Amino acid sequence: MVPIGHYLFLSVALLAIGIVGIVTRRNVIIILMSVELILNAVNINLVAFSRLVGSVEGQVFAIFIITDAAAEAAVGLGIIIAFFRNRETVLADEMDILKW
Amino acid sequence: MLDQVVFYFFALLAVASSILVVTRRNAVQSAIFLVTALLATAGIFLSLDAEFLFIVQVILYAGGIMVLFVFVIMLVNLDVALHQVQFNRQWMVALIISAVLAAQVAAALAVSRKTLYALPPAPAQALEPNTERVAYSLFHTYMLPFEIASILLLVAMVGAVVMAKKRV
Amino acid sequence: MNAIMPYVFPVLFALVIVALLPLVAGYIVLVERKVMADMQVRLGPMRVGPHGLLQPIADAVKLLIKEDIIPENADRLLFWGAPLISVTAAMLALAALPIGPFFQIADLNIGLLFILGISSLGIFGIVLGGWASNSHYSLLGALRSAAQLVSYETSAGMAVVGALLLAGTLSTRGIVQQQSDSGVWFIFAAPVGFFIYLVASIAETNRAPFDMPEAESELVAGYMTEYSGFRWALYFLAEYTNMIVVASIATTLFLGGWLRPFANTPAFNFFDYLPPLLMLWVAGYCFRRTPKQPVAVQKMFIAAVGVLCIAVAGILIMPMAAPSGSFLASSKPGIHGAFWFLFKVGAYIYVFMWLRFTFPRYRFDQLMRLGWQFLVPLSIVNVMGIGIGLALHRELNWPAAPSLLLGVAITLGVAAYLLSAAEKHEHPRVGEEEETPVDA
Amino acid sequence: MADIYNTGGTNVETTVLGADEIILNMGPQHPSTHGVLRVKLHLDGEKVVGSECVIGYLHRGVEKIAEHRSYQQFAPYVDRMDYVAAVSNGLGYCEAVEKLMGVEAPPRARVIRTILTELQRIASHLFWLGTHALDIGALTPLFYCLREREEILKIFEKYCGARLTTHAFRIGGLQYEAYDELEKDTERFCKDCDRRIDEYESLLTENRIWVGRTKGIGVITAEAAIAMGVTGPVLRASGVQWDIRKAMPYAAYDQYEFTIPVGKNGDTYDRYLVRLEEMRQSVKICLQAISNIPLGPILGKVGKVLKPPPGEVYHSIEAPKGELGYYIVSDGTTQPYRVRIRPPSLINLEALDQMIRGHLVADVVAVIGTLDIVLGEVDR
Repeated sequence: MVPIGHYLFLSVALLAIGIVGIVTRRNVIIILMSVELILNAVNINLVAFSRLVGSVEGQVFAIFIITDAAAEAAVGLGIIIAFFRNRETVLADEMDILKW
Repeated sequence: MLDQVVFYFFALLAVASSILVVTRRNAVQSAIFLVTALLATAGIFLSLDAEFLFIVQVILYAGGIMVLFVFVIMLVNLDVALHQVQFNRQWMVALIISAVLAAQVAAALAVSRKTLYALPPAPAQALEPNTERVAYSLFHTYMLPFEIASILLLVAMVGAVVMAKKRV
Repeated sequence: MNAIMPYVFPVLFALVIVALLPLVAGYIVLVERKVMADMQVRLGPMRVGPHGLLQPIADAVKLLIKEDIIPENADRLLFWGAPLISVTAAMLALAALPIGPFFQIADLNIGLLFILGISSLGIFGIVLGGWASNSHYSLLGALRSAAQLVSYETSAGMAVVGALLLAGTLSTRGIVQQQSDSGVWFIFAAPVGFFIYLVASIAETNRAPFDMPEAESELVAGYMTEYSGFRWALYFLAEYTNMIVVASIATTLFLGGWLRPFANTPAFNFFDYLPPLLMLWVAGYCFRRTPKQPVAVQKMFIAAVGVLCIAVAGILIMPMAAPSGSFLASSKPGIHGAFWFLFKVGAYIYVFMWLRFTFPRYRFDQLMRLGWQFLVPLSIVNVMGIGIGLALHRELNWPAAPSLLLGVAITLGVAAYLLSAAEKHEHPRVGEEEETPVDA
Repeated sequence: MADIYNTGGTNVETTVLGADEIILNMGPQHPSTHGVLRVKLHLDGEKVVGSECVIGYLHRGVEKIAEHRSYQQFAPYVDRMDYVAAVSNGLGYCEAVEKLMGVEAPPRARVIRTILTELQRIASHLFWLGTHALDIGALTPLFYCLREREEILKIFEKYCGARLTTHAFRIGGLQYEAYDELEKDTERFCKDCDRRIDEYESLLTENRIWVGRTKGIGVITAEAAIAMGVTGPVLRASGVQWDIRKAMPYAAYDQYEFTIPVGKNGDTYDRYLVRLEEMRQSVKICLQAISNIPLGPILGKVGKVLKPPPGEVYHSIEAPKGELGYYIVSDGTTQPYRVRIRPPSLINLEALDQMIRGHLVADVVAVIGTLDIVLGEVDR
């Protein structure tokens, strides 16, 4: 097995890229995708440690995280569609009203 | 040896396509590179003997969630989006946050280096048979979280339908 | 050296499959055209080669040398890459299929899920191709197919789960082994599951009567409208590979994989003679047609096909004639298994064609309604029915047949209820019975 | 509950032109617009909220050509309008000119005209059935239908040497005497045809997909149909019993027993049933006609040069697609002063917009198919 540190670095790299995406992009869909990247980074950690200690718990939690991601994507995209229908935009900095 | 080649291949693929995800102007292309990143991660899962998670990642993440993303991107008008400014001016903020994060992890790794690297990996058979082990864990030890997750999915489904439904 | 050895056979086998697949797909197209012609009182392709046997090669050459057109405002990267995604996904799925007990690239622990998961990635090729073409027809076709594939994957997956309950394993080889051990193909233990899978697999491969994404009379060619030449051929290859994949899944799961009918009953051992006899019959037909071919080249070609068939028959006979215990005799399950597997896959694909030429096309909303309101509930009930049957058998020690039959009966009851509810919806008013109108 | 085979949105919903509305150009190069029809569809998603037919891609100025040809010379031109039913076109034109001149075709000619026209009606309906089924996605019926149509075309070929644009009749009677085996050929075909129609019915009539695709699609009420001037099977499927063969008999139709099939709901399925039944009735007429073909001359008293007295005439017949009318004005010379043709396809096509509103794109194809239009006739 590749040393565990490598997995951690990979995971941090994906996390950092995801954060950069969230902070710098204006398109909400891409921000959502960056969130998916971050969740993915977490999964790598969980699975790597699961392999290291020889227990499937980490994988089970990764499955829960994927479930979570699915729920998040469904609701998030639903909101985006609703917003797009009303404001004709998907840019985050134009989502500046509390009620529509 | 083979392990390392596989790991570095998939790791490089994942990082490269992740960078493309956040830098492409075109959201559809971003989505495709995200699929690549997710598949690369799935490859890493496979190299870690997590077969079941590998296929869950492929079916659910790449095949399910991302199709949803692509679908939504196509529904919202992209011709307009292409001519808009895609980035706000927060590169500095992003870089600082990333740098801080990297520093933190590096520090943490440096501190725990001895103990972490000393830990011997479990024998290869520890996770065999993978699917059965995961299933057992999921349906015995983590039964309650599993059910809660299914309720979460139900709630999300209802929420998504309510959100996306046309106002009559 | 020893480290490499286990990889040699799978890699060779993979190469053979990848090399042969375009040819096989081409000949499936030819067979489809011939079957279509037969059902439509025509002859079909007859010009290229005897009985059109060289038509696929001529088509392939034509497609390869066609001008490569990329529409003006297309997204070039995705337009270029989309067909590749489709083809790659379809071909990868072949890796876990057991063509006979000896011929398999990889017997994965999660074999069946692997096939389902990888082939579901092919949808990206369709959606992106449609989107990248920058045309309304293509986009509509792409959106339709995205919705359709996602919907029908659900019921197909649930139908597969039903059979997996019976098998107790995800390994493709293990599934067939289980059917061999229990002596019952799962189509008999879970007939409703097979039916659901049949319908869903037709929808998943975009075949008529569910060929919405490419409904030619409405959307011209759906997501493929703007494609031509080699890229179009790739889409076609992917489509036919997908057909092979779903047919193989059905064969493995429900039709006993490489097992011959009544594999456990020695009284039916004469079934072993059927494959060589069938090949000999085809050879005889070829020889009978030989003198009737108009050109010498065609005579030679059709005779060569006959000789080929005789050679295959010889290969099939050899292990049976060889003394028991020899290497040849031990290869019998492999060779005959491959024959039966391919035979069943062929039969399944034939059903696809048959349905295509018989039925009109569903409309999109009808298709979605059929998927979500009939097949999905039914497939869930199917899983429950099989579960009940298995629980009765395993926990309460009921005999296997009645308990499984009870499960099937429950499922059928729900199916009947769903159908009658649909009927009621279809004819809400009383006395609206339709009769051939007569004059007044 | 689970309405798997819902027949779809029949209620017309008017949507305000919104941002998601897209315009889809269907045709003129499209596999199922039956030629060069162009329909501009306004879509909300896949739902049609409006449409415009753009016609004229096949305009050849047939009416104008008539003003520069003698009455005899113009007869072949009408064959080129509805090229699927050339015999009917010819019959309408010949009878219109005969009416203008005040002559009548002899009884023998009229009976043979009836036989050929009814055969042509069957051929036209067969062609319609095949292409309509193809539009809805059933590939196979087309070839069966063409097989039967082939028999009819063979009869035409034996009779006048042409298969498609026959120019079978002549003003005042027939161009050719019937060939010896006309009765036998027709009888053989008719006996066969009934069985074949049952075959098509077994393929389609009770097929759930077919029913789902056609029932409740493209509904047009009797009132709307009359208001639009729709004729032919489309009108009769809405429940209006109007058939010129019965209402104003021409040729020899007053001698034969036949019924006019009518539908109830005016949807695509009813139009399908009505046309199938019409084929059966045509077979019946043909069988009656061949049992008693009177002997005698085939050409009435018309000279070589036709000079109708000044005046005008409107004569219409029941072509396979509906009322085919000829309005001819004569100024006493050898050439018509003006010819105006009322093609059934054009008038029926006008109902398209009303019929497809609220339906999906796929239904547009089904409705265009069910209207049974021939663009050669629409554009003339």
